[in-house]
Amino acid sequence: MFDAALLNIVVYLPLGGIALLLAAPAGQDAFVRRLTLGLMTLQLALVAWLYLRFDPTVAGLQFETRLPWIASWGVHYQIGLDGYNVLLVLMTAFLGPLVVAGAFTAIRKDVKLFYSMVLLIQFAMLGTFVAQDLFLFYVFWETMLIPMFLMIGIWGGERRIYATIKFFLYTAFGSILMLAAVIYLVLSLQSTTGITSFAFADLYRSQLPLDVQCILLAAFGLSFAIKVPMVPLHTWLPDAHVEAPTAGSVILAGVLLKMGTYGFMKLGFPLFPDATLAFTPAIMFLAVVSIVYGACVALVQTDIKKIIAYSSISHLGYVMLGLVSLNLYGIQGAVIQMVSHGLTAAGLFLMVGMIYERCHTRELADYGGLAKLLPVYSVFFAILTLASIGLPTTSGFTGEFLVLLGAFGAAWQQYELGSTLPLALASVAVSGVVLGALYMLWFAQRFLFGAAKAPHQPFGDLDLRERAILGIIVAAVFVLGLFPDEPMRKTELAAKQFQQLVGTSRTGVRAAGEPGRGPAASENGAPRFARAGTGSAP
Amino acid sequence: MDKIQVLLALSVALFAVGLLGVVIRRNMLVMLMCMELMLNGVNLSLVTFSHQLGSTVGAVLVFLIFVVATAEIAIAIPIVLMLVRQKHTLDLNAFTSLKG
Amino acid sequence: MIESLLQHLDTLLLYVFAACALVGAVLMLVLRQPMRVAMALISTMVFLGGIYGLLGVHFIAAFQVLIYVGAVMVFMVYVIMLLEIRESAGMARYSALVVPGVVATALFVGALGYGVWHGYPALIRAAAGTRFGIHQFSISFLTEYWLHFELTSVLLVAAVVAALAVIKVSRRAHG
Amino acid sequence: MKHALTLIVLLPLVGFLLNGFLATRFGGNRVGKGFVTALACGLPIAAFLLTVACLVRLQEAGYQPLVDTAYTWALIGGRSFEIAFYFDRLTAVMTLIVTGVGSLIHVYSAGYMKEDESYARYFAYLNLFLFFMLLLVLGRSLLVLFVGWEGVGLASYLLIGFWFEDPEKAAAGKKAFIVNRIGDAGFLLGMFLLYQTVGTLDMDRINAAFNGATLPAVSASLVGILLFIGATGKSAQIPLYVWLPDAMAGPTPVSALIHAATMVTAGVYLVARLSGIYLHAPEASALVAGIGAATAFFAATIALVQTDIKKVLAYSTVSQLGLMFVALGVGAYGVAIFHVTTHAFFKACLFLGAGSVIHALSGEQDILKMGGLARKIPVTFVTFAIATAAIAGIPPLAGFFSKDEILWFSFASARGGSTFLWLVASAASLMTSFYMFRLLWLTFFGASRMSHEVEHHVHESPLSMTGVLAVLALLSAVGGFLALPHFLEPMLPLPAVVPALHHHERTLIGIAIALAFTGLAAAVFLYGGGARRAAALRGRFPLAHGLLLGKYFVDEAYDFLVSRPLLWLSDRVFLRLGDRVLLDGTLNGLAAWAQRTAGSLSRIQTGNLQLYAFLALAGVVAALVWTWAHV
Repeated sequence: MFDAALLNIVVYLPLGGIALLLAAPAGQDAFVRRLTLGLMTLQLALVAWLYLRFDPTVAGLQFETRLPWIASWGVHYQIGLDGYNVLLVLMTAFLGPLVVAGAFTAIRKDVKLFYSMVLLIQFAMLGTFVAQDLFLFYVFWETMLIPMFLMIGIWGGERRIYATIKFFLYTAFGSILMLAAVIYLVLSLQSTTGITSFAFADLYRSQLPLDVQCILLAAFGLSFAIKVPMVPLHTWLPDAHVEAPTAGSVILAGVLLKMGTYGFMKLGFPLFPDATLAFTPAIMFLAVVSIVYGACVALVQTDIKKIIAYSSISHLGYVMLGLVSLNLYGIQGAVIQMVSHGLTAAGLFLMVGMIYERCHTRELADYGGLAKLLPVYSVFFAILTLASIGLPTTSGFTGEFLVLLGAFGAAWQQYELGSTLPLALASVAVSGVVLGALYMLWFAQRFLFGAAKAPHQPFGDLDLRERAILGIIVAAVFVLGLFPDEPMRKTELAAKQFQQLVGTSRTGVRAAGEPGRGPAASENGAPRFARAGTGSAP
Repeated sequence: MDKIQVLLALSVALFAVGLLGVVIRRNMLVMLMCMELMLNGVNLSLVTFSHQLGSTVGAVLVFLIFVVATAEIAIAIPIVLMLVRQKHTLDLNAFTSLKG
Repeated sequence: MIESLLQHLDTLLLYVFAACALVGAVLMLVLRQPMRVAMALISTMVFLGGIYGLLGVHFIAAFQVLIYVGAVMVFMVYVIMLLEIRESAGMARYSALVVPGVVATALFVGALGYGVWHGYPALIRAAAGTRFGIHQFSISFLTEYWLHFELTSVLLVAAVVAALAVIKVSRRAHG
Repeated sequence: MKHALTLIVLLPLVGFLLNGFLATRFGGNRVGKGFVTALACGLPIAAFLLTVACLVRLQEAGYQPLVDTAYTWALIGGRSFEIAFYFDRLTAVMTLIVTGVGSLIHVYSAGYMKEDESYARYFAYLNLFLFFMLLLVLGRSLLVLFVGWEGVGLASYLLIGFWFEDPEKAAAGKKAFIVNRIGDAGFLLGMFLLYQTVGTLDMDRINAAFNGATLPAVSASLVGILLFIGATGKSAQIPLYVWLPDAMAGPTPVSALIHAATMVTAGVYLVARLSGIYLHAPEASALVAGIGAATAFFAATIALVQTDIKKVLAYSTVSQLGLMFVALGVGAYGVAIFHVTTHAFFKACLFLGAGSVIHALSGEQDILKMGGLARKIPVTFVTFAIATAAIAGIPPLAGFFSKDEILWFSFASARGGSTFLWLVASAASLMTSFYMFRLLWLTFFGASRMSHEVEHHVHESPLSMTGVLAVLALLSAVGGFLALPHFLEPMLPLPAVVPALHHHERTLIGIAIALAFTGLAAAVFLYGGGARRAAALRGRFPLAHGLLLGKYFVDEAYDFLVSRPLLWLSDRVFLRLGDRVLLDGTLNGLAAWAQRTAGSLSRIQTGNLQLYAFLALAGVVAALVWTWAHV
């Protein structure tokens, strides 16, 4: 009970913070900064407490709040933590104070408004993660858009208007489709079962024919795929990143992109399992294309931020690949990869912000030999770069390894049943690790090594604040790389539930509760391959 | 044609004449007054129906329309005053800043 | 004769008032001077008030005269008097849309009339319901429609604030 | 001492962390060089001693493998990935090489890098390398091995690019890492395949599964080939050997430790460790042998004409590694490990000797600008000469024994030995002997070709360096008597020999000895007396010489066939055509179209209020008419 209240407090703390900020007198920028940092730290402390209290042996929601909201539509205010979101909530709260501290010196214009926006987006992101009711989810989902839009639009770079409009159009387009699908889904649930509800748990029981599932998955999926972003819906991301202020980039890469993959995991796939089954080769293909495409394009970028932006596309491709592998390795790996990318991309964007504050350029060609000029900076940069390409002992390795293991396992089972395409795709994905090393190391080489050069010299190495921010991120990266077991305990039951939900046909024709596993599927194997063998039609 | 029909016809006529006045008269004040006429036409139909059906709903609506009309004039008149102060004319054709 | 006349006096008066109201309305279209237009509108409103009285809804008749004629139109007349002196005399009376406007209005009336007369004949039959007075009106207003009633006050306050704001903005803009 | 194995691994890590933090700019240079040296050299030595203690314990336990589970890395669906260490005969040999040679090279580095301003950073990296290398050899599961595998790649990357201000050196580090990653992709695939079909990554269990009654439902050759791809990357075999010669950009002790003695033998170790798979994979074994022989031969030909002292040694390493793979390919796993051991001794000695020469000549690496050094730096010369003789296969030095066994089994093994394989390997040995003595001659004998300035500064290295050289030279001399194949035989049995060929053994030994001396004689003949004969020979075959000097232009071919198409594809097709033209172009086109349409529609907005009112009126009329007409 107390913990459930605490979860609500965590979510609404940023809103209270905005009220406090708006009440603060003008011109008190330092106070505003410290206040926001304090709030975010408090929030992190509360989330950490909840994380520790989270019982990994309990399936389903914990710290749940469920109140009627719009009774006539069956809308509830329902939030809670489960294995799907607990790590992501922790990561979001973890990045909060770092984002705030990272923007201490970078933001000088409209400080109060800026931090209000940071708090607002924090509120919306946490709300999206903890929402367990589709209506509530949608409200939070849309709320996220506004502060991000303003952040890029007000504090962005030169082409910020173009970038914001592009960002907005892409995401709004996806959202509209999702809204239509949400309405259809709820109405069809009502007509088939007589329940009017937006609760995820009820919607998981909906029974839809395959063609309808396909259309709805396409609508949901488009919205999520734009957020991820998957190739070919990705072109908003590099522009948004380049124009966004550092804090915006960090939030965008760190958390916002995970909304897409989280959406697939929590909604897209479990709601429409049969359509997921039908689309799996296509999704897998797109995921692999994202991995390769993002990596290749990152290779030829000249703007530091764009390199990291395209690398994000590549890394999120792994997450999608893990999810569609539909076995525990892939799913768990996907979750870890999400968190890992949240840490490394956030760290890298923060570091780009730090160098930008010193040199006022993001052109890679203007830099060289920073290892000589900024030795401490370079160490952090190298660590984060290597974590990003999945070097063992870092979090990136845990994620990539498990994802690839899962994807390969699924593909191999498919191969034994006579289909070679998934195996080919999985092999290409594995070779994605080469491309990852290629662009990141080339980037690091041109950036850190060679003859020392950088505009606006001299400048100091990282100060204590910057070292603290990066030190915390790097520590988290190593913890997740060396001891991933503890966090994965918390998500394991959710991963199993996901596997079971997606593995259970819901066309309404197949007998309910049939696990759908054939003889070839091992204990951890992907059920869908076994089913593909016995034929998905009854 | 009995009483009710006559009154309904009158309300239609008043509304139409008011609308026509808004479309063809160029003086802004006259246009405002024509709008009042349209409201009066609507009021008449409401009162008529209310009378015919013996329901108070129509009367309540009429009452609300009074309030709306008052509010409308209270805002419209200052706007007109402001516009006149700007261009020194009541001619509507002088105001085309909404041109796309 | 006279008896029957007296018997139908209210009906007769109704027709006369209706005709006068229509004439006043049409005059609004043709008169040039805004002051005269205002007078025509006032007369139309007064006749409408008479019609309401004849229909037995006296309180609305009273409001019609009090609010429309007493408040709104007085305000209007005041503004006309304020602005008349600056008005250029050579201003055209009609816009370029006279002909299409008239045609469209005629079509509008035709369509409306046709639809109502042929589509919903039951609607326009003679009275069947019970009469009601200020008593019933007040009861239903303050019980059933109390929220709407209260909201009107909010609307009025908003209008006042808006009017003030408009004046203030124009003052600031002009110095 | 339950966690002795974990401790062995962790000791260098402690060194890395302390040196990396305290002694670099990062922690504010809080300690001096003395402390750095003590820490950096002391911890590997401690690890070495601990390894010896473990070996003793292993012996006491009757060679029952020691297992030390550190912790569970992940537990997924009831299957756990454990960080566990495994100590058996093979591990013992490898760990002793890594910690032993590693400690020696640490000590040597203390002298070699004395003047470098990034002294502490160097030792931090070196300790980091040792940590990952120990993970690699001690890991029980392929996962731990892979962590070490990638980790040594990282350390190698950092150390090759140690002097990162030179863009070429930084690029060499990058190249090494990326080429290794290509191999790693194959490794990963093999690992996944194993996990999928065997259900575990523990290598002892994998071997047991393949040696068991029912074979796992997967082609052993497929797994073997995939893992071998990883090995070709790490152990610099065709087609992924191109990084190793470039890796000589790093400090010379690094070349000795990483690119000769330990890291590059990881591929050999991997194949030997998973011999259970290869025993059931004749195709994969044939491929291993074939690639090994080809690499041994081609690398040796390139080494014939190189003039950079370290490049010669690098190609020699590639060639020797090829020989080890020949041994692996014919099933003589113990022999390959034997050669790994002896090679670690003499190649480390050669590299460190080369380092001493370079140190003496203030950084000069071109053997054409050396000569006559024998008397000026005698300790270096003597040790270098012993190691050269060892690698050339002059009996009774270490290289003779291990190489002879490789040649014998490549000829006579019942698991794929053949005369052709033996011929290629022998040719490689002949060339090895030739180019090594050529190197020795050009460096230490003849007239000095040094500039006066350099010659003036020539000096013998300090004791910390020469002492190490002496130890390694001693090991190179006597290492052949270790009889490692015999030691390993209970674990890695030697292949059966085709009985009909048994009587050729003595003949072959004779041929091997003859080849070694032929190489020596040829080198002395060509390069003695001012190398005039060599020049004449070069003049007669300019094309062949150019081809060899250009290393068969493999780098250029890769650049032309792989790098450029990739960049072209990324830039032209993906970025410009895909992103800018197709995606953004479509989007911008749509936006422009919408804007044009809106522009033409906006003409209706005349600003005339009455027109709007009229349009509204017309709309209402239309709506009414439509309604009446349809309802």
